[in-house]
Amino acid sequence: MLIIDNVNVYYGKLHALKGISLRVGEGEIVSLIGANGAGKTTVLRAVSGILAPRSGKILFKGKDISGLPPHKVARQGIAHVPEGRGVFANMTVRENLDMGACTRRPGREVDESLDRVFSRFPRMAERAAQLAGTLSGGEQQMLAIGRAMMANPSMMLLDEPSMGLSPLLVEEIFHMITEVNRAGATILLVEQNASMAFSISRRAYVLETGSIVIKGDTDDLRNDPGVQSAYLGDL
Amino acid sequence: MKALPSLAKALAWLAAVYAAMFAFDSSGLANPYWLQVFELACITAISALGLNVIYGFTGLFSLGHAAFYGIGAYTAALTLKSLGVESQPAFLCALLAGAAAAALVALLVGVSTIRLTSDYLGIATLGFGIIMKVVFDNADSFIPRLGGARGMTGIAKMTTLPWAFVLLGGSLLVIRNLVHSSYGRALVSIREDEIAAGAMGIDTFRYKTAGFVIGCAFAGLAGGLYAHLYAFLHPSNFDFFKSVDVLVIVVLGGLGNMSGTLVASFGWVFLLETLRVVLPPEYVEFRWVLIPILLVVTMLARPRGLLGIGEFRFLRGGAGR
Amino acid sequence: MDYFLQQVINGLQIGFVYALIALGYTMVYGVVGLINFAHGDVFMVGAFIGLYAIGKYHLPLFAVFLLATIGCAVLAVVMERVAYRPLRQAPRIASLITAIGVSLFLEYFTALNQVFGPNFYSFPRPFAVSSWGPGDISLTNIQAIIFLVTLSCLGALQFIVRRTRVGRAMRAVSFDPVTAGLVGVDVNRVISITFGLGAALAGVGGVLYGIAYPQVNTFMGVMPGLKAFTAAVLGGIGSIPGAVLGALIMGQSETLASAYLSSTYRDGIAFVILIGVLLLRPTGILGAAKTEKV
Amino acid sequence: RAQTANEIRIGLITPLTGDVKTFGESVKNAFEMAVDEANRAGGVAGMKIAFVVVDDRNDPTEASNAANLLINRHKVHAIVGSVTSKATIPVSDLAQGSKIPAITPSATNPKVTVADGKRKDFMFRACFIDPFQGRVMSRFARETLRKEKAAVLFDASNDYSKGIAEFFGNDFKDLGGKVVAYESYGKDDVDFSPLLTKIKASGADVLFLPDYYNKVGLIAKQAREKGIKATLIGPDGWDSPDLVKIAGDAVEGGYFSNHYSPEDTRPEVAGWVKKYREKFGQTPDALGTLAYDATNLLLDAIRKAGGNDPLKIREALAAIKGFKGVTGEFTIDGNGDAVKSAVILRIVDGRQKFVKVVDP
Amino acid sequence: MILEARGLTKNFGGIKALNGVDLYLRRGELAGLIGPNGSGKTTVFNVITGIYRPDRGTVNMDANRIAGLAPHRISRLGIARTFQNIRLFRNLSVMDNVRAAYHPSVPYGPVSAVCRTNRYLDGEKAIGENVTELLSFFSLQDRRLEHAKNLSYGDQRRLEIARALASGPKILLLDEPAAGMNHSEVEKLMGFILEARKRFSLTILLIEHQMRLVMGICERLVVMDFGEVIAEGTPAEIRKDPRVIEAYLGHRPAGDTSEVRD
Ligand SMILES: Nc1ncnc2c1ncn2[C@@H]1O[C@H](COP(=O)(O)OP(=O)(O)OP(=O)(O)O)[C@@H](O)[C@H]1O
Ligand SMILES: Nc1ncnc2c1ncn2[C@@H]1O[C@H](COP(=O)(O)OP(=O)(O)OP(=O)(O)O)[C@@H](O)[C@H]1O
Ligand SMILES: [Mg+2]
Ligand SMILES: [Mg+2]
Repeated sequence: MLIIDNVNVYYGKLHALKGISLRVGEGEIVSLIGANGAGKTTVLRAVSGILAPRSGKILFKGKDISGLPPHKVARQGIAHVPEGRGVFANMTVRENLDMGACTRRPGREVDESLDRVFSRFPRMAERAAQLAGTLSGGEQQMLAIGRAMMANPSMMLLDEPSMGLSPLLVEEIFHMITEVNRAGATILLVEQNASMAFSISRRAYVLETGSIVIKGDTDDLRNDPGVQSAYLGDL
Repeated sequence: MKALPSLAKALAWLAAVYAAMFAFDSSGLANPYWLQVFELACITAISALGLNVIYGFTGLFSLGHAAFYGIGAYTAALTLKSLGVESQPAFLCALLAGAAAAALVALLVGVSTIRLTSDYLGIATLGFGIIMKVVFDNADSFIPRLGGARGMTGIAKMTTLPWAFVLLGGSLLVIRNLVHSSYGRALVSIREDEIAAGAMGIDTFRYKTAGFVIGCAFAGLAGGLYAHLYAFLHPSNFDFFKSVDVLVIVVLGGLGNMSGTLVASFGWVFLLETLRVVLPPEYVEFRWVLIPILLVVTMLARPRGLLGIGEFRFLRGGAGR
Repeated sequence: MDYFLQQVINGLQIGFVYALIALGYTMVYGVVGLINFAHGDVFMVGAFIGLYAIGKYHLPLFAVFLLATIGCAVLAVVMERVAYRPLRQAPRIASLITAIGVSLFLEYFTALNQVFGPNFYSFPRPFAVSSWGPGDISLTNIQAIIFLVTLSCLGALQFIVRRTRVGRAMRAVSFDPVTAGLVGVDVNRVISITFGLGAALAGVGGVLYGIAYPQVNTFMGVMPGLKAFTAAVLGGIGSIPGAVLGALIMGQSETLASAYLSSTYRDGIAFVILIGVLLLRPTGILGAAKTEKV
Repeated sequence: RAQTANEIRIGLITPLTGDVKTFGESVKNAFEMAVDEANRAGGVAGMKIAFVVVDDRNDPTEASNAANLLINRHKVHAIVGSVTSKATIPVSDLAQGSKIPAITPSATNPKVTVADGKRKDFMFRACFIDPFQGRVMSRFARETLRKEKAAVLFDASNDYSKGIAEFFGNDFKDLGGKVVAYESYGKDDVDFSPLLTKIKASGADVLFLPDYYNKVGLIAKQAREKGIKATLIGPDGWDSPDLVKIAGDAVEGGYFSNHYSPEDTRPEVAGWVKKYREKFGQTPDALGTLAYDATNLLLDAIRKAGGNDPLKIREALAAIKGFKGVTGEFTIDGNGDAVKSAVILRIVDGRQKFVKVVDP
Repeated sequence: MILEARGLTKNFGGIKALNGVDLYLRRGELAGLIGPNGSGKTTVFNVITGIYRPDRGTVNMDANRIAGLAPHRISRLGIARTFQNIRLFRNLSVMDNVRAAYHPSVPYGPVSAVCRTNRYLDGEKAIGENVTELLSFFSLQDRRLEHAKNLSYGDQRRLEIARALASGPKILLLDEPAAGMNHSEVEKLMGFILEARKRFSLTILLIEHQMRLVMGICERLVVMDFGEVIAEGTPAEIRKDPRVIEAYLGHRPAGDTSEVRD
């Protein structure tokens, strides 16, 4: 579904991604973990078009999307839930959700998406008229995911959805991700909380200073001593 | 005893420069036209350095700098006229009076408006500038000597190349030393993050006001020099558009970059004049068409200022490195 | 009493004129955070388009407005492309400086003889002035048109921003352009539309201004632009109703200062009021008090 | 620019950019015409005239730099300029300091030639000074028109406007009239309704508008729309064919003082207007006409000085008596100011009609 | 009792962010403040450090009433903090970030600075030495000339703590210091907090959602919900408190990271 092939990204002089390659198959949940500053966010930004790779290819459903502007990538069916949630604080919950569907023609299908979001997150229905900026952290995270669902994406990119959330909410969010996945979206998940991430994904990549150093099935990674000590802790 | 040499060195430099400038000035080698332009550039640089302290280092958006320049100019001119002697010490007193008056007014303005943030502060200072313009326009109704809209005349020509140059050097020295001290770091930290600065024990209100006052004092000093260079003051020299000119210079030079301000001030003044000289007669009116084009192009090419973050060597570094 | 009411009407007229310009400032500021210093000069171009359309080509009024709106919108979109868009990633002040550059350029370039020329041109009135009103009070048809047009522009803008998809996209871009791109908003297009819309208002304003004060000159946009911008800030920059409110206050304070205090110190008094209001309400009258969440 | 010893270099300082560019251009046109004519007639005092035109953007600082450039780089022997007082005062100081004679066509502030009691003896002017015009119009309003209550509306940031307003107001009071409204506006104002409403309420029977024609046109129009019936009067700033274009009937019946009447049948006037129209396709305005006279005054002085020695040119300028220019007969007084009679014109059917001559 | 807050109440428009919070810190302890998102934890920090003035309630530090004082006054009394959203001086070097925090105790006056007197030179030297010491402790010495914005996230968090310590506090408030860190980084941070407490004789109060850190190093926990303190006690007690489990921890035992896949 998504193929990243030998991609290089720079911030000015800083070589942030050094020839990264990874692939995500249809219907999968794939995790991308790594230390701070390893370049995880950069990978997602390159995919969704916020950054243009200097070289390399990004293929989505066989189509080259590298270098497309974000709105065009979004129209291909990729929804990116950015780091730090990025809800539109001065818009209501409902308007935020509508923004999610702004690439689609308003109509029955969009209404159905909205119903789906509301039934999955009843809290959002209750708070439809509240300004997003006044939601709690967890609620904002729900809203961000709900907004991404409104685009009816075939692929969702999630950047540290559990950051700053209470343990209870972290659990809820991960549950939500599996549900979204089950409803048909392929997911590329960036996480610091590796154990949680592994628990819902079958495959994972480990990124270190701009390069992929380990990849494989989560079951194998869980037993890898390097991964264990750095990202999982002793279980 | 490292301080004494350091201070002595600086003073010796200034004295040497003064002597050199004095010799040059009196040798008659320089064309008085370019001399006047050069002096204007020095004066502009002093004023722009002041705004750089306010906006570049302290992060306060001021659109009323020319008003303080004007206050300095009128005060200095009035002081020297009132003293009735046209000696060098009297001139120095007049210049200091100009700077002090600008600083005093800045204190009053600062204390009341400095709480405002970014663009709102810009508008409040812009408003102050317009108020001052109205005051200058009608100054003759309370102090006839100031001339009001008809302009103030009969100002002695006291500003010379050594004066302008040495005061520019002195201003640079003072600002450099200030910036590279704990006080300067306090100002810059407020620019970077006011809340964090406060949480670390920096009295943000006081330092913001101080930064504003210091910057305006330099504007006042420059104003005094201007008054005694051109010997004529007119309110239109101190209106909003002149404030914009200084802002343009500071941003072109790069916020918080003294060397850049220096380069941009000289560049701006000399560009204006050089175009006057080099444009063929039938294209004189294109002067002000070219200037904005150059301005836009420069900004597009160097959005963070002409020199980026580099400083000239003598403006770099504090003692602690 | 008549005197007072007449002065209030006078103040409303200039206030509504400021309002039309202020709306453009506020639109652009609200979405891109840029003080578009060249807005007053776009307004000037609008007036000149009106001058040519009426004076030279004798077009009907609605065509004049249409032409001015389109002309100004195109100009603003080009301006944005050339001078602001490349600086989107740069510090905000950089685009403010290019805006100043563009403003100077428009003023001095159009003053060339080859363009509009430096003179004061008299603006032909497309209709005769008539006035109604009891006693000494009079309300002219020009005033009525200005009031109506400004209010309908306000309504239309509010509708666009609050109720349409483009408007929602504008608000999204204003809050976070990157995220807006991620959800599929074409950020560049939205910003172009914003500039175009703001400029279209300036175009309308320019023509109305020409009709009301029948003289145009290439520097005519400077002062109204500055005042309108101040008004937008007074009302709370970024707020559409705020721009109108600020402009009306500005108009009244200028007028009443002239009428009852001193015309000499009028601008001084108006700005003292402005600073006073800002000290009481540091983000303008209707501006959202942005207490930063720490 | 080839610099031969055998030429006379004259510099012109005028605003060719900025908001009074339009005035600057008429001055430049007129100046160039005068110089061209002289050169075509074989030069002056046996020498060709070379000239340099510099722009001052109507800014005092720029004007000073411009004068400095002319004097020290182009080494001019004499200067014409600048146009407004605020730009001319710095020019006068530099001319004085460098002993280069200068003549301004149109700067009316007394301080241009005499400041703080000191005569700047290298500075001259070809126009009235503010007190004179103020007095002419106040006397005319009081004594000829027999008006009782005057309203004055002026630009507080414009020295020309403010100066004349003050002198008019004081004289009008001295002559037993009442100044019932004395109001001012700013340089860029276009809406005068609050002031006009005030003036209307004051019941003035004459409204004095000391400003340039573009402003006057706007004010007059609004005044009539406000129902003000007072007679409008003003100074030479009114003189421009554009006044009637802008103001229409609003200025009909108004009076203003001027340097000359275009109806004047003197050949100087007719010839000048014709020449100018042929070359530039429009009727010259007051500033252009004055610039033409100022330049010719200077050329006459050079002729009399017999060469390009600035000191001699100055002497000759100071000694000018009865020079016949387009705008009348010039005599330079001890202050370097032109002494000449003013005419009062009335706008009738959109044309300027001669009313009377007022001698100084 | 080094710090004592009583009855803190703070409303934002309609939102009751704090509703009568009582809180104390014993000298030298390391306490944790936990609670669901939006329960008012950060607001407590903001009120203690003077960024917000409480609507009601008092804060006493060593018997000084500090509620309502300006932030810089409170900082000078000895309370330093870090921020949930890192607030470094992004365009200043690492060294200057820390040096700026020494400003309140600057040993020379502005005139000395401008004239570069001995006082200034000695003072700068002293500040420089302190900074060097602090930066080495935080292993940031190598990056001292780097702009703060170019540091990695973890380094930025550490720099923020270093900067807070530069003002010489008695009490250190840390707002989610481990947010966005992975397992091994959290591990390192824990050791580091303990060491800093010893070395600088600090009293520490920290907010954190990562239970491993909270349960691992805090001696006492305070739990908030809806602007109120709902529980207080040792980590062991809190872990078992049904109200805390209900509101915050969820039903998995805290610190457990086993699968949620059903
Ligand atoms: N806008 C930027 N300009 C310059 N450098 C950047 C920028 N954004 C990120 N970097 C640098 O690029 C590298 C990769 O950053 P990235 O944000 O992708 O890391 P990450 O793995 O997502 O880390 P984190 O866990 O902190 O989110 C880091 O060294 C970072 O400092
Ligand atoms: N400046 C403010 N303006 C308006 N509401 C605010 C402000 N600061 C905090 N709040 C509100 O007060 C409540 C408590 O916020 P606070 O930041 O203290 O929560 P928290 O416990 O730190 O949550 P988290 O764990 O998500 O950081 C929230 O509902 C928040 O929206
Ligand atoms: Mg990241
Ligand atoms: Mg918090």
